[in-house]
Amino acid sequence: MTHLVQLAQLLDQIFVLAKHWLLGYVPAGAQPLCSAVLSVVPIIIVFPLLFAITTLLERKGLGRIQNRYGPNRVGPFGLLQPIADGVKTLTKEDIVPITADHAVHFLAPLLLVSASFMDYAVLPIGRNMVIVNLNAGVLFFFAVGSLMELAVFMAGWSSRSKYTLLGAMRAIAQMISYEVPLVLASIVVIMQAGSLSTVAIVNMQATYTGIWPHWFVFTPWGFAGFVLFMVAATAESNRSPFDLPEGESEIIAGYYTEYSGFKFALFFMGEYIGMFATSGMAITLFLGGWSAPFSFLAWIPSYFWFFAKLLVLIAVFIWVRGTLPRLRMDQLMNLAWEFMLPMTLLNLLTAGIWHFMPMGPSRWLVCSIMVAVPCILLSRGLKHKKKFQVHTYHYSE
Amino acid sequence: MVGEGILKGMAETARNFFGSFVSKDRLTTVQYPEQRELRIEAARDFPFLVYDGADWHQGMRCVACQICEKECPPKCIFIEKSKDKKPDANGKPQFYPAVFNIDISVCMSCQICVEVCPFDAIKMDVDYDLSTDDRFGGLLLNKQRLSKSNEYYRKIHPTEASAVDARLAGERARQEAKAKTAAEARLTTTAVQPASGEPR
Amino acid sequence: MNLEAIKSEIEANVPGCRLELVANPSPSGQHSLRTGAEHAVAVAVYLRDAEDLRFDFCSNVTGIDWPSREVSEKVKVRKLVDGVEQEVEEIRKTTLAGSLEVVYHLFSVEKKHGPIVLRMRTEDRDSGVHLPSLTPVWRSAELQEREVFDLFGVVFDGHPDLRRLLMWPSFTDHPMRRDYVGPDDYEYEPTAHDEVLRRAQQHRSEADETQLGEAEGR
Amino acid sequence: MSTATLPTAHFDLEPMTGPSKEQLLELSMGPQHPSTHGVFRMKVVLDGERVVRLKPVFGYLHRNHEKIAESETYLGSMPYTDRLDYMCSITNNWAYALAVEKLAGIQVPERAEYLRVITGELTRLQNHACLIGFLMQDMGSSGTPLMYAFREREKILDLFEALTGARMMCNYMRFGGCRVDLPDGWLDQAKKVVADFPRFLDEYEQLLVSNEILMERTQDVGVLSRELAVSAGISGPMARASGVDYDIRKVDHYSIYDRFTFRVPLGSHGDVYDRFMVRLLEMRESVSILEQAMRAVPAGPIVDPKMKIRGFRPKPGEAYGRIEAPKGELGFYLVSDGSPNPYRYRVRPPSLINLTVLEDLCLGRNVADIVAILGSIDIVLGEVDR
Repeated sequence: MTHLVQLAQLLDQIFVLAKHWLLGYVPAGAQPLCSAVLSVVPIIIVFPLLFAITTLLERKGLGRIQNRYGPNRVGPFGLLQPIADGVKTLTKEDIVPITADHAVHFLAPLLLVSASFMDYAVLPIGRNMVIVNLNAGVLFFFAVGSLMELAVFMAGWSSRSKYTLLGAMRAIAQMISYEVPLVLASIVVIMQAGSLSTVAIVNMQATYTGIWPHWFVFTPWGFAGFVLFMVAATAESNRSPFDLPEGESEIIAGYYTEYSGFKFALFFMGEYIGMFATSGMAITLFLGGWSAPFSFLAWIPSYFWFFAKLLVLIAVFIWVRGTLPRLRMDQLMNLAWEFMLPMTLLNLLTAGIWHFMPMGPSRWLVCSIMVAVPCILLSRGLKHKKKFQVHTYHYSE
Repeated sequence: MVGEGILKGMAETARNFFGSFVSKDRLTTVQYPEQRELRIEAARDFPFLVYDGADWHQGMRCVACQICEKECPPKCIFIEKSKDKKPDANGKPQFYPAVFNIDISVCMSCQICVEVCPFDAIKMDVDYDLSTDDRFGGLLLNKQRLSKSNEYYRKIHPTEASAVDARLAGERARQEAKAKTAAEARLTTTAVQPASGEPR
Repeated sequence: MNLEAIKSEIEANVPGCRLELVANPSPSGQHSLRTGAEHAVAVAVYLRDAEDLRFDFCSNVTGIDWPSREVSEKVKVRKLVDGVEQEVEEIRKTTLAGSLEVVYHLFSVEKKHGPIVLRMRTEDRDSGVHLPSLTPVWRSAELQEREVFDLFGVVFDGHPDLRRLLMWPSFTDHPMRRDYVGPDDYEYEPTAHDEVLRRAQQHRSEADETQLGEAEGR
Repeated sequence: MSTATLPTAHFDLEPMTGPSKEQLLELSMGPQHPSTHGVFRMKVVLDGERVVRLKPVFGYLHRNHEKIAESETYLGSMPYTDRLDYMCSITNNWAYALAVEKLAGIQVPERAEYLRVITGELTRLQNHACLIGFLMQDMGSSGTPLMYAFREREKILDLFEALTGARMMCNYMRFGGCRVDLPDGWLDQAKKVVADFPRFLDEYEQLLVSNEILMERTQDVGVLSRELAVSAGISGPMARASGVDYDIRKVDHYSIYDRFTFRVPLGSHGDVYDRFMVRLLEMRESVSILEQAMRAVPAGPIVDPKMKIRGFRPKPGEAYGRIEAPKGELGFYLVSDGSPNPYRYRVRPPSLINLTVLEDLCLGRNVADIVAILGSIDIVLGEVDR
């Protein structure tokens, strides 16, 4: 039995141990640098790989949702499709509009990709597996995340096209608006954990009562916070139904209309990497990070749980994309400022009350009501204000 | 409640997602080069010329009357009439097309040539794997490439072909009967020698 | 709907207006009313607004080109032939002036009847091609009159936005006229027809030459 | 009796108030654009994302169909009509055949009328299903409804192929009837497809009708008033969504539509949502017509035996024949001078005329709405530009 436990621990920590073993061969002076490289390189390899797999999963999943096969021509079951896509984008001509601001046009995709990679610095993807355990990890995450807005605007502005300009305008408005509920939704967790460190937040959730974990999502404010966070995250990562900045059918491809070849692929990748990062943050904040969903499953390596949760969230993203039409700009803004913002503020209040109420069912009841009733009232009110309803039709014989 | 319609829609797409794995009715894609749909008898794409017997030149039904050339809406048929005559399947001397070209990159598969042909000489093919990079060699079909046997016609359009065959056989029988009576009449009137050049 | 009755009703209500009833010999029996240009708008407004007519739905607007043509008819003329007056058959040729005709097919959504066919004629096919626009009466004529202007060259006075619809702005001719000859400057799609093929090859060689020239010019 | 009832905002070339010219953005949507349904172009002047002016530009697919038809025989134009509204070739054939039949006074045998109604209503089903799919695609739902529509359309196209030999360019009608008779088993197969169709409609309604995002995107967007719809000659589902009770199947009593009981759904708001819903409801009525028609197909000839395929020369005269095509009133106006070619051949394209009000619907809305409004008008550029 103890052997099994040791084996499980070994498996769980195998990457950490391997890193330390490798560092043992490095002179002491170079160790910090080597340590950083050894932490960063796997991230730079694993997440683009995940991106490749996700593009395939997305196309296959959308295909199945739409009653098609999806890509199945390259390799067995189309598994090599991402490689074919990569080769295609690499070999395509890189077209830069003659009037474009060349330097900015060139820098925008690089900035987007590097910004989205920087997010991973504070994401614990397994037990003891985080690049830097910053005291202000969550703050760092959102600060770096807002660099992506800059990249998007650079792309839209430098292309000197009307469509990209419209796309950039939309992107800026949307991303800044949704940053507010995104941050506010995560503050409830910080209040509860009393720390901005992502590692501390996960450690707090990685304990169990019986078989049940202490994930924040299993509290009323945590659940509301999670849903609000995910909605805002969808908007932040420009995913359907909030994909207005690229709004395919309206403004061609939005801010990256004028990009082609590998720069286009970089944009594509940056978006996905950013989406993984925000999903990873949602997992860290609400879904217990790398901790197992049941105590008896804790023997499975921690990084497995992180990626499993990530894939589930990606699947939900794909599912939503396959179902919903896109919102319009003003509606998107209304949602952010009239629904998301009040709800996140209320949620803050609820979290505070939860903190000061004694343990027990009364706390659950009060907090659930505090979240659910305003949500229903607010949404009813908004729906009523706009008078949306299924019309009735009469017939002429 | 807001979100109800969205959830309904999500349920519907989920149903389709799982349905596509179990129900043939939902996943209808035919994966083309490996799988092919059954040939539909009525299908049509481009015209071909029918010949009887074994030799395409000898058995060609077309008599170069040029009706199809005239009636073709996009004018994709080009015919030159022969100077001499050759015996057709019934042995009757007929003109034949010296040149018969169909430009299938212009043809719009409307089947009007088939409808107007009084000799059942031109019919619609069902062969659709025709893409080529050779504009003239591949898509401008000449007489020889256009000619296909009556057996082939029977294979691709069985119902239609049997009706045509029956009609042609009827005509042939009528013709033979007529020839016979004419010959008999000649016999009775002259009774000198059998009519020369009687076919077959 | 009795066209005669409508005709007299309009003539009674639109002062100074004379309509011509154009018979249609085809089995369709869709006879039409021809109005002069000066009263056209008044007639249209009456057709649209009159209580018993209410032709509020202008379905179809189109033009017809009638080029000037020679009509030859045999006439018997009394003539002095060799000093004797005789009845001689003679072929007399008259030239009918050409014109452009605009046809409106009107229906009534309210009364659910129709069609009534309203026609107008231009004076000739060169300069007198002006007709009043009925777009202010029926909005649906807007694009269709533009199309008639484009393809036939009828100028509709009072049309709010008379531009070419289908051809490009710098195009000068009117392709739907009977005497329109297409320019011989497009790239022929090579075909089976020898004549066309010859022209195609000629065009292609010309194009090659110009391309070559451009390449050398660089 | 004045012309003042006409909306005039449309013709004001200068924006009345608001930002000066320097602050406006002129955007050319099309001819290559993902959601102009072909090579259609709109010159849009934007203030931010608000539309202050919109001018449609036509003609990128112009091939002078009418001129070509005037140089062809009457029959020779039939396959060309397939290419007008290439989504529904059979109704194009039908309208043209109807006009020629009026011109020459040809009677159509009863069986042929039934075949026409069956194929015509099948065409309507697949057109409306796809249109709704395209509309949702324009509003960004990643093609899911479109793919469901295509899945069903495939079944109908298979029927067309089995009957006419082609999936889209059917070339099915002839003057005085239809070209070919039903093959064995076709009717059973068609009955099965039609019986399955309501299930797909239920699915569609589940997916779309009460979706909040869809309602938000489409309700009170692109409102077309009843008066403007009539004045601008809007026809088909678009007019009926504005409450215009005008269905040519009911008004003209053409073919044998009098024999079937069906209802005409009418909208009351005239917005994009109504245009989408009216089409959805119309499909249910079409299914009912199809069920009635397929029960009662009589035996008999499928084409007027007096008609010869060649040498058709109608007497001089003219005729305007129209049908209720899926996109609206599709009319053909023919003038004969007694020769084998029509002297004048005119198509009344519903898609083009429904575009008359595009600017009126889009003014003051924003870019995302343009796409939804254009999608709800239901245009096919083969017909708009001819």
